[in-house]
Amino acid sequence: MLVIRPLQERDLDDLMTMAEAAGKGLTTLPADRELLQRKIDMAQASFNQRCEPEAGLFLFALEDTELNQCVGISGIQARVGLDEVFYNYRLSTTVNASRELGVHVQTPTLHLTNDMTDTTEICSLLLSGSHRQGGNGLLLSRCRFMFLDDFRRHFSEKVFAEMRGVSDAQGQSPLWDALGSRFFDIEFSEADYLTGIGSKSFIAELMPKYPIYLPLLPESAREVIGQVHDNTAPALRMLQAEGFNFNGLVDIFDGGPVVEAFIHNIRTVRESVNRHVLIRHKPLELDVPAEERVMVSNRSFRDFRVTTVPATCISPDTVSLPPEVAEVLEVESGDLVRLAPLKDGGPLPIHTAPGQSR
Amino acid sequence: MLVIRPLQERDLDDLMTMAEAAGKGLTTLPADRELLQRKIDMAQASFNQRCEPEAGLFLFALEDTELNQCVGISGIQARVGLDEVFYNYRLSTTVNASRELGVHVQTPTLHLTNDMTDTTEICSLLLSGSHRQGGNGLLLSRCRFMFLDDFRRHFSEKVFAEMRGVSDAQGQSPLWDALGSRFFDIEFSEADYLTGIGSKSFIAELMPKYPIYLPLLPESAREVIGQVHDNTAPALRMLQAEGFNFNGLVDIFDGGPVVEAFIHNIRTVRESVNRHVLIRHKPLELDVPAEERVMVSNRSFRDFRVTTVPATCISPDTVSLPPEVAEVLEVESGDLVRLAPLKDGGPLPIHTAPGQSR
Amino acid sequence: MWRVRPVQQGDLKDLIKLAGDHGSQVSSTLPKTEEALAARIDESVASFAGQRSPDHYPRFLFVLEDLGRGQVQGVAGIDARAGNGQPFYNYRMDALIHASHELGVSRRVDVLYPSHALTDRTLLGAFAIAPKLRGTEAFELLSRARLLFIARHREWFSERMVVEIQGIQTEDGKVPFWDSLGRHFFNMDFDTADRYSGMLSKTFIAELMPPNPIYVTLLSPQAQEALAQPHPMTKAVMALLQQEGFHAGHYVDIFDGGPVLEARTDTLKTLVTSDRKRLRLAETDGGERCLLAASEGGDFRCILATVSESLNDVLRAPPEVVQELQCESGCDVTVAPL
Amino acid sequence: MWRVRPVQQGDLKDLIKLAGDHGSQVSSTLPKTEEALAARIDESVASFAGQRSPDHYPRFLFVLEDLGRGQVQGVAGIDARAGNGQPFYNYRMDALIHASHELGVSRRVDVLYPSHALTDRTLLGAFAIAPKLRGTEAFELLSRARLLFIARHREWFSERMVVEIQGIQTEDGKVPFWDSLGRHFFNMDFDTADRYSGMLSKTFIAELMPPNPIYVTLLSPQAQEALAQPHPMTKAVMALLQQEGFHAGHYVDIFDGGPVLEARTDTLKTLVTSDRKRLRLAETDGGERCLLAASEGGDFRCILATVSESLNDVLRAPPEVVQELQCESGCDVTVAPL
Repeated sequence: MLVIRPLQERDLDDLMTMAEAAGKGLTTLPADRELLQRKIDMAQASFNQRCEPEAGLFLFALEDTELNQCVGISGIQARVGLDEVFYNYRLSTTVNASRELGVHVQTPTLHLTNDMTDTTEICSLLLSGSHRQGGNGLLLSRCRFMFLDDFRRHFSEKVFAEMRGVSDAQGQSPLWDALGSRFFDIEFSEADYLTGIGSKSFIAELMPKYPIYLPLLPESAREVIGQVHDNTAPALRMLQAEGFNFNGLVDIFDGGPVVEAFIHNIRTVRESVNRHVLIRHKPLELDVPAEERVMVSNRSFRDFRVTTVPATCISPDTVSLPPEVAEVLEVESGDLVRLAPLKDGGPLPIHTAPGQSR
Repeated sequence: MLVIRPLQERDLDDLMTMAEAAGKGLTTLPADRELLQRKIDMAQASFNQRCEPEAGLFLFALEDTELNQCVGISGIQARVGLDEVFYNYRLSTTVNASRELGVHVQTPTLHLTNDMTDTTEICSLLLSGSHRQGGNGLLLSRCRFMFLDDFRRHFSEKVFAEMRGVSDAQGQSPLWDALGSRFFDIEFSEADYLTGIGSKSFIAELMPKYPIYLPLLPESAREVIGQVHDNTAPALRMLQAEGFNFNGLVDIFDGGPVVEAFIHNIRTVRESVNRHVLIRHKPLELDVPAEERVMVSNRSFRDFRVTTVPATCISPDTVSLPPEVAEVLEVESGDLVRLAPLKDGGPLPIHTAPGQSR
Repeated sequence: MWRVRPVQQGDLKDLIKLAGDHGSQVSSTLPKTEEALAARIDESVASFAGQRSPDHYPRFLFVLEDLGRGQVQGVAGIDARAGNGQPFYNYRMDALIHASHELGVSRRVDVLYPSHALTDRTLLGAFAIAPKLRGTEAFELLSRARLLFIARHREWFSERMVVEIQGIQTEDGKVPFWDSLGRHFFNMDFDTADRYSGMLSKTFIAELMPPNPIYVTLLSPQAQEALAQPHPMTKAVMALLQQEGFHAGHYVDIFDGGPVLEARTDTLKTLVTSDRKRLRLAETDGGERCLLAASEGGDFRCILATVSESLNDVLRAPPEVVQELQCESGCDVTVAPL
Repeated sequence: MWRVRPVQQGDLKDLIKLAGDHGSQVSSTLPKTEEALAARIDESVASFAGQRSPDHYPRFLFVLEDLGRGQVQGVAGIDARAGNGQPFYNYRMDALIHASHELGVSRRVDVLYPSHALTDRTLLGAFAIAPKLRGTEAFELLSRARLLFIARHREWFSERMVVEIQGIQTEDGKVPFWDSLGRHFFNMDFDTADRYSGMLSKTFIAELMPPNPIYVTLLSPQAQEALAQPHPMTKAVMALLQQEGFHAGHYVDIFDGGPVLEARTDTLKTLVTSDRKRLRLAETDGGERCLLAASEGGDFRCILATVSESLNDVLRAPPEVVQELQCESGCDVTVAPL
């Protein structure tokens, strides 16, 4: 069985293996043992509320209970920009018009902003190559929205994700080459690495503070602004299906888009319902296609757990769970669990009565 | 029966009556006969596609068929900022931090932007005092989203609405007094009037172009930024329920919020379905409470019409309409019409099969 | 024989020829169309006559006249106040320091700021001369006669003066600075912008120029090279102005990036070395080669002459000089050494 | 008898007293804590000894010593390069013109731009003197001795000089300019910011000051009034500096909005009127009251004396003057009239 649970001490080796296999480009999880250990410590402190709510870093592990191994990770950073300064460019429009001449020019412009300061970020998604099927990526990503909604007071109204921008096979970023490198004399790969180990705000201090008029940049740089790396396109589509939108914020180095959503607008949040657990000993075929499965969360903050069950388990008031599922979720009969479809256009409606939307 | 239809020549008198009754504060519809006539002409040109698609101003009348009178109006401006320059302030965050001193200061800042340039605006909502009940306001507002979705190629992906900001009983705006008036020596009411007759961009030329740091403004001005006038609060709540969000843009004069939504995220769009018309001569009680009614649109561009019918008219594949309703909608049996709930949490689901979301 | 005098309506034809002669290769701030030129002449005539309204600062045009052939061979102008009551835009070149304490890195970043700080200074401009006269005494006469006019009407002009020097243009007429910057915002080629600039009020510049500072490093290499560089053909003009005491400061033209020269009016060589004298008719032999100016306003005249000084602020000049100046013995003149 | 000489470690106690004496009423750029003062003295001693590294520009402190009582009664400083290798921040006051062609309206809008344009100019500062000495000869000696030091080491200093004049502070210690502007961004009161500014590297200013221009009209009326105004208690200092040729330009202090005075080093009165002479021991009666400076670097001395000039660049002085200067007959001195 595959289950989501808080990242733990014993996941370090598995995490290191995954980070090494992922290679460059995953700036939030570099293959650096000390750094990964620090992340695990922060995650533990966050789930156990031993740190300020704003400092929380909630990292979830996807555990394969048969292999007894962590095969994926995803995260929520409760607030960004409180320790360091968090920068983005905002792709904006400057209009200059002369009625006398009948000229009206729209100039796309990048403005440096700190607008995501104090906002919740979803981050650090990584899934082991061996498990990239059967909706595991969706589970890893969407479980976070159930957590966000159940514990809203710890998070901002709006959440965002930074998507990796365009770089070529050699790791060169067209935007960095045209813009960042003019102000800071290092290669993109190095800037990217420095970002990963937490030095991004230092570099940002050296970046231009006045607006950048895009017509002054070469076509190669202009066309990647707000575009994702090919490898990141599926993740972007998934977030878009959840209701995340590109609102003009991009990464200051590679121009990758920031996508945003208000928690109450997120599809998983909108389409989820609560049911009481009914433990059923009658055998059940758990192994149904992803299309027919729903996510079940135990709604626990300290020991948040999510797995998937066939949609057929759901009744108007209850959800029937086999004992082994109840055990990994750490729930008993009568507990209230939360359900949401795993896939877009998955089993719907699980709302039962007109008017009941939550 | 109340029906939505394109604004027409013969509505001028009714419009003038409504504008006069509304008084000040409705800047998009001042009680100026010539201006109203021009708006009707523009609306006619837009529906009949006699103008550039970007120049389209789609104005809808709410007609009381018994009184044979226009009792409300609402509109869509296909694109703003193409003739004149369209300004907003963006409420943004400036972060200054010194590690040496352990100081981290977030300064809310207004940045002048043209970011709504080329975006679709919903505007001009006005409902006669006599008809402010039974969901007529909802019909007048929400009918626009059915139009937007059915004719998306004429509009931008994102749409927005400017909400009236705070002013006191004397028509004084705290933000104007603290900011605008420092740069342009007129009263808010005059600025507001100039805005209504289309001189807003001239005034904007005189407004400060550099960012405004909010701590430099008095408390009275700071606290109204992004806030609506009491009279506008219900309209704001309605749009929020539709999925419109405040993303930081405000009016440069009174600080009223701009709320935005991507068309595909709008609730009316998400929750609407198409059905084939079945004309049914069996008598039907049309006069049910708003909660039990759904909107029906004829999906016509040139002669867009919407009215409401009881949810009970809907079957899995068809919608049954009495002949008089079919007549005002100008539809016949077999025509495809669009349905959407009138009220939040109204009759749902009208989706019938799992997986059918559109 | 050369004489500099205020422009007159009758000079239009000669001016058109002059303006056309140079074409885009040596653009000057002189308008290029007949209509605009005629308007500019009217403006100058009114200015010399003191008929300008308070909203409109005087704009003077002087012509270099070949007395023998009765033909105008050059033109030069003064705007009493740069911008003529509206903002006068330039870019101010400045540098920012981008520093990171933690990374121990500090970097100089060159920036162009939109500026109208030079508004209301006195502006020399509209200079054009027949190519064969470049570098001759007549060239110097045309350029410096304006300064003698200023010396004789000092109170009409500002404390500080500016001159815009034409920037780099390639053989094929391209303006690298414009192509890399202005073109994107004005949505027109250099010649069109240049034409509008001579023709229309400058409001369109305020409306269309980028409102925020420009990072020099983002301009094309050609534009960066051209920044603050004068067109090679302006060498003679530049040299003369530098001798006068003009120097390149922090400002450049927003169209072609050419340098804007600045000076304090009262420290200009011509103003410092010029003297007010009384002209006395006398046969002289030898003496010093000078610029000699007489009369006020629309009657102003300036010529080249060889004169000798005597005591008591008297200048002795032969009859032909007095005649060329259209004055009489005993009249008040301003003299400056060549 | 008064003498100005480089500060020494032994002066710390007197300096603390001096810094404390004035409190916030007459804040100067002199640090206020013992630790910071001691460090500043070390810096000065190293600077006079020429031991500063290339990254650290020299910062000199001079003291005014009462020779009779062996007590320090004043202090004054020179930073060879304002900012000491880091950006030196001020606000530049400028005006924008907001104009609408269609509405026929044009309006002047005053703006403060963050600027580090004054970086690397030579900065006079850290001036503090016992209140009873204000307006006396000793006051003038302390202020101008620095300029004679510059005259004797001209190559160590810049072309241009600046002095920050303390801005307006109310009776109860409030600083209206700070309260209306800086406080919001630095999140601390004026005294704290002032203390940091004397103690720490100025990096925090770059990190915390608002990055964008400030509209003057949005400041409190009190702050607008205080803008570019000197504290009443700085009158004597201002007057002396203005006599030297310093004038208020476009810059103000980012903390209290006080004016920044500017001058070209070589046009300062003390530099222009000073002469290098040879000192000759001689009984004199009468003569002229002068500033007299001798020696280089850490041995520099400056006193007030009545001396008489003779031909051949020789200055005749009585033995007590030679003794006060700690030099010998025949030594090279710089003299400037009082």
